[in-house]
Amino acid sequence: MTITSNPSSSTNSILMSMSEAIAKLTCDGSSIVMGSGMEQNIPFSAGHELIRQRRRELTLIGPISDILFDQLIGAGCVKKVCAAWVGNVMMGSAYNFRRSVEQGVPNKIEVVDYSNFAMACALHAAALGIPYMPMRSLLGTDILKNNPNLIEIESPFESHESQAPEKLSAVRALHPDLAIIHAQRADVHGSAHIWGGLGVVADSAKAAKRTLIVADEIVETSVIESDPNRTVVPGFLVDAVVCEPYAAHPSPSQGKYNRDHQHYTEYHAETKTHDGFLDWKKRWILDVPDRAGYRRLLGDARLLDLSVGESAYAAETDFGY
Amino acid sequence: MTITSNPSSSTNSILMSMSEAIAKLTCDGSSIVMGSGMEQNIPFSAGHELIRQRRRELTLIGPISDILFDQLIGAGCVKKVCAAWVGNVMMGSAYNFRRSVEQGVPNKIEVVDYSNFAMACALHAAALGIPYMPMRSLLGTDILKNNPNLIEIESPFESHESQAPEKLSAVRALHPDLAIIHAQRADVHGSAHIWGGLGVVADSAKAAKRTLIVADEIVETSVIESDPNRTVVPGFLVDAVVCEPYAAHPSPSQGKYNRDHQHYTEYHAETKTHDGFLDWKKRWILDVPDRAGYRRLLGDARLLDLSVGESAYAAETDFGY
Amino acid sequence: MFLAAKAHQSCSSVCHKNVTTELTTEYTLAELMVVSAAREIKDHEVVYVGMRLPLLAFLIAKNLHAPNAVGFYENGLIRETPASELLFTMGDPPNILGATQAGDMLNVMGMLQSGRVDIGFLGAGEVDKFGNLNSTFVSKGDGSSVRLPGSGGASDIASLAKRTVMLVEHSKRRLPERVSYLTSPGNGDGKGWRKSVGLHRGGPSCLITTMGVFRFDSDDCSARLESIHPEVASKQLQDETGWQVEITEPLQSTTVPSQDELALIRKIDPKRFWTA
Amino acid sequence: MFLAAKAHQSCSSVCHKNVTTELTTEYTLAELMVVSAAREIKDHEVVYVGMRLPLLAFLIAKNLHAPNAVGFYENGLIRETPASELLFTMGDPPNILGATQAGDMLNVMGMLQSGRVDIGFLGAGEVDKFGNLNSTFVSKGDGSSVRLPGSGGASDIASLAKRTVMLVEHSKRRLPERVSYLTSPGNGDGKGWRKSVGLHRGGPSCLITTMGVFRFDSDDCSARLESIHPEVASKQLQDETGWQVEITEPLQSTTVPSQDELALIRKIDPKRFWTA
Repeated sequence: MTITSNPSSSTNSILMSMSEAIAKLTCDGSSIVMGSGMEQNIPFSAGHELIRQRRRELTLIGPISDILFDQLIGAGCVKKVCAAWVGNVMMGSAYNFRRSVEQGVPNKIEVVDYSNFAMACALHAAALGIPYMPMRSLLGTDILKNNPNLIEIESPFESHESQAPEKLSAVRALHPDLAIIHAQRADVHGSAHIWGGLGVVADSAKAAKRTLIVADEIVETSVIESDPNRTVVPGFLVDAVVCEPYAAHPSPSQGKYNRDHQHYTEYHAETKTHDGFLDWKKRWILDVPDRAGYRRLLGDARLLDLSVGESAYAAETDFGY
Repeated sequence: MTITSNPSSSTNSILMSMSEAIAKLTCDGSSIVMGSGMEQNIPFSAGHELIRQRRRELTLIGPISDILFDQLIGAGCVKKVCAAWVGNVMMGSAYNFRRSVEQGVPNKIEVVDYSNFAMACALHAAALGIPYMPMRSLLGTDILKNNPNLIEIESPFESHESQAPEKLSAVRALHPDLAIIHAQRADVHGSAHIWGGLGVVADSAKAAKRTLIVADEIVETSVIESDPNRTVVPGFLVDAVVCEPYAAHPSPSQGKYNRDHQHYTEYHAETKTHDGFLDWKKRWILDVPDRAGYRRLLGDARLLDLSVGESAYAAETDFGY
Repeated sequence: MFLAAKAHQSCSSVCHKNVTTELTTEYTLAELMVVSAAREIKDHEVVYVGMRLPLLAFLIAKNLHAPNAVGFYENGLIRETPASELLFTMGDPPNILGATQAGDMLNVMGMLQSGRVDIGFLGAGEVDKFGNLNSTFVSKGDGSSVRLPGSGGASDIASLAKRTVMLVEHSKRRLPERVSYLTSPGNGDGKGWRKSVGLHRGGPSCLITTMGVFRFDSDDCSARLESIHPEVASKQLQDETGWQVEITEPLQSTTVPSQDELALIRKIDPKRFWTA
Repeated sequence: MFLAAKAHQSCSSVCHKNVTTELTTEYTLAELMVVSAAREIKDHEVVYVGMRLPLLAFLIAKNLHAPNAVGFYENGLIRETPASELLFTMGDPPNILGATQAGDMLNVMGMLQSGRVDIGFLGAGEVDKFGNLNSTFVSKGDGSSVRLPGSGGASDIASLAKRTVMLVEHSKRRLPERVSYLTSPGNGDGKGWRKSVGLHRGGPSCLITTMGVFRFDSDDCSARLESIHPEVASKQLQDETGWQVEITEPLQSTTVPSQDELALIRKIDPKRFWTA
């Protein structure tokens, strides 16, 4: 016996354009967690729109960040970075980040250093609604000494091995204003299927006050509901959905498009100077109106080259009864 | 370019019978987490083998436990229960549990009361290798007052809202000797695909010193690796794999068989007295040698009735590149 | 969370006439409780559903007046659409099929703790006048005690949801002045107690019994009778309550189930497993 | 974890002859480092792989001498079979396809913290004689400083793995007596330091540079030179090291790559992205 069809699926769409979403969900001074999927599914198109809309004084949050943070820093959008690693995941250093810290070009940013795990725990604590997470990492390091959100504590329970109080580290919960998350597919309410390494994606959506989903593809709610274990972000947490093919380029989106290694090596070579970065920014960000324009700039041949060469489908899974 | 095929997949099978697995992985006094999938995927066949092998002085651990814990208690296998709820998930009270606590029949057990979330956090802390988890639940309750693994603490970070130290609860990490986990499918190394509500399954495997996977179906490693996001327990954590269709009966295994409501109501009616339970135990546990015998006792008509009536496959997901 | 025992067991043979509509419609006390519980759910709210009667109440609300409510189940399920069949437990296959998200308990419990849950449903062996619940031990008249199944997730929901609704069979034994064991926190011993022990939000909103509906909006955070079920006398209700009942004047008669509500309940639970 | 800069950049033009086999086989210093790193992995070990050269080292070990090693990647991947292609980052599609498990960072980091990881690989801007690493700031000769990318997961691996292996370009600037910023803990200031700060296990096992291999098994927990690479003179190595080098006698010559190892490296990295 079936009682009813989905009463909410056909209404309440929060699908919008990237320019609308960034205008709606960010302002100068926003704190934003991005790149929570690590080297995969980095929301580059959202970062480019932040640059086009000339957002300023942003706090960027993420374990690693790849060159997305470097681009926002070079464009002068950033006041502060809370991260474990800022660079080019393929090539090492990122030059805008170095110029900003070392020379104040285009502006001096504040860097609050975490480790990856400390960042994961800071977002996990916020996702769980507790003020901190205890850890065993970072004891004795200068990271712990220099980051006010990391402290040493003692376990309130006695140790099994010794009677002395057990030393631990603790990281304070981090609540970003906004999480920007790339998904392979989502419905118009924001429920998102993501696959591959999930990094800190789920916790970043729950830690943040608001969430923007950028999806390669919009699907019917029935597709999402056909596989609820694939849902990494449920729609009720989401404030806007943007659909943009190749939104994560040059990072990969498993099963959708591959990593554009060439783009990383070119970025590394072309942004050694600030003027070099300004040229790069003009070409890839300012002179394109949106992700469709960016795809045209990449060109059909390159998009084809990056597309999936050989599909590999997940084994059949039956949710029936 | 493909470098190599899987060099480890065809060797190192840890597949064995349930009687071998229980003999190998348990002894009198073992602490065992079971029922971590909540109302779904309860490893009843493993519990029945514990009863047949006359294990004694067990500590049973789990948020809820359904009638599996009740059966082990009635059979005199149990010294202690650490749980949030012991009963019959459909009918309410479970009589062996009540008889043991209220009358010492067949023996008095110690009950350490948790809430579901406190149990989840105790296993999460152990999975993460930290001595405790901070929580905001259970403050002011008699659960916290009476369970030595729950205490009140103060946050080491000042609150955003006030300058006074923030009161929290804390639950001590719980490290069971063994986790017994039911999976819809696994490979011979123990890597397990599970779908549906996942309860505290993943954390229980990581919290426990050893893990036993009971699978409805053994599949090639390539099936597991075709969908790594479906893997809830990776094989390197697993010490034995047992393949038994209908191992979770009368609880459901999504996509494999349904919940046997009748079995729950009958158990409730037939175990109101200790003698009633002894008859039940003889019929359903002692007089059947193994799960194949149990299936014969259930009979083909009932198995057919419980089997999947209408399949509902998860949407296609491409892991290719 | 789990109702410690089937709250409707004692009312299986009682039927009432629905006199608010033109048609005379009979309904059971269990149906009246389910409908009363369903009406506590507002559209777009996040609901921690729990087990037993609330499983049905959530289906009613989703299908009738709260189509955008989101259901949380502590086994790790989140549903934005209602299950298509009667549920006996939250882990039943019809509740998994078509869920929005299926994951760990920590996912839903974590969001409960972080304040994302608007309303949670609770049952218990005992509820006292401050809405504290006992689902661990209850004392019998002869001095012996009964071991109940335990908290399940009830204590977590009572600690962490923005508000809670309780469903309990109405009897003097079930509604003592103070619970003998505090499993799940209500308002403790009154105003300010929750904050003093470290609970920053929430507390009991409503207690639905087999005789009436209580609301916890008084100055001292105790239960006040908001409505009495049809055909229940005030004296009968007071006699079966372990504390001096305070009444919100004018005392209402509990709104009986509408035809739509009854039709839906009977469509979902045709064999009356929950609503006999 | 991330190597702070490409450790092999300075050795791209250096080639060596493999004199341990009949055939004369040329290899690069990067290949020698990758092979030395791969040999640190024992069969059945759980390996926190990290980024850059170790991505390749793990593939070599899995395919040759450690078929049952398990690879952890901090983006949330666990692999029991090696990826079938060269990886530039751990998040590359060939590393996701065919993984044993793909989940959250907390899953793999949690198991690292609970002591399930046998060996982790680390790179850094600076390594000192006690195996402490700096990947945050380094001072240049002129008083200015260079901002490096940061810890990534290196500090966690250094804190929590049972043992760690470090890969660094050998130069006086890279190998100071003491790091100027302690990003990732080695043995601190010597014996007993780790325990005193609260680190209960682990510590540096091996430092592989472009000139030799150091081992941390001395009484004072400092690096001792175990082997020197072919064609590197002891004096040259000492001149490029920021501390007085202690040698494990008799000093070995680093075992050069075998033909099998070289053949596999070149099959995996035919364009020599990592091994030029």
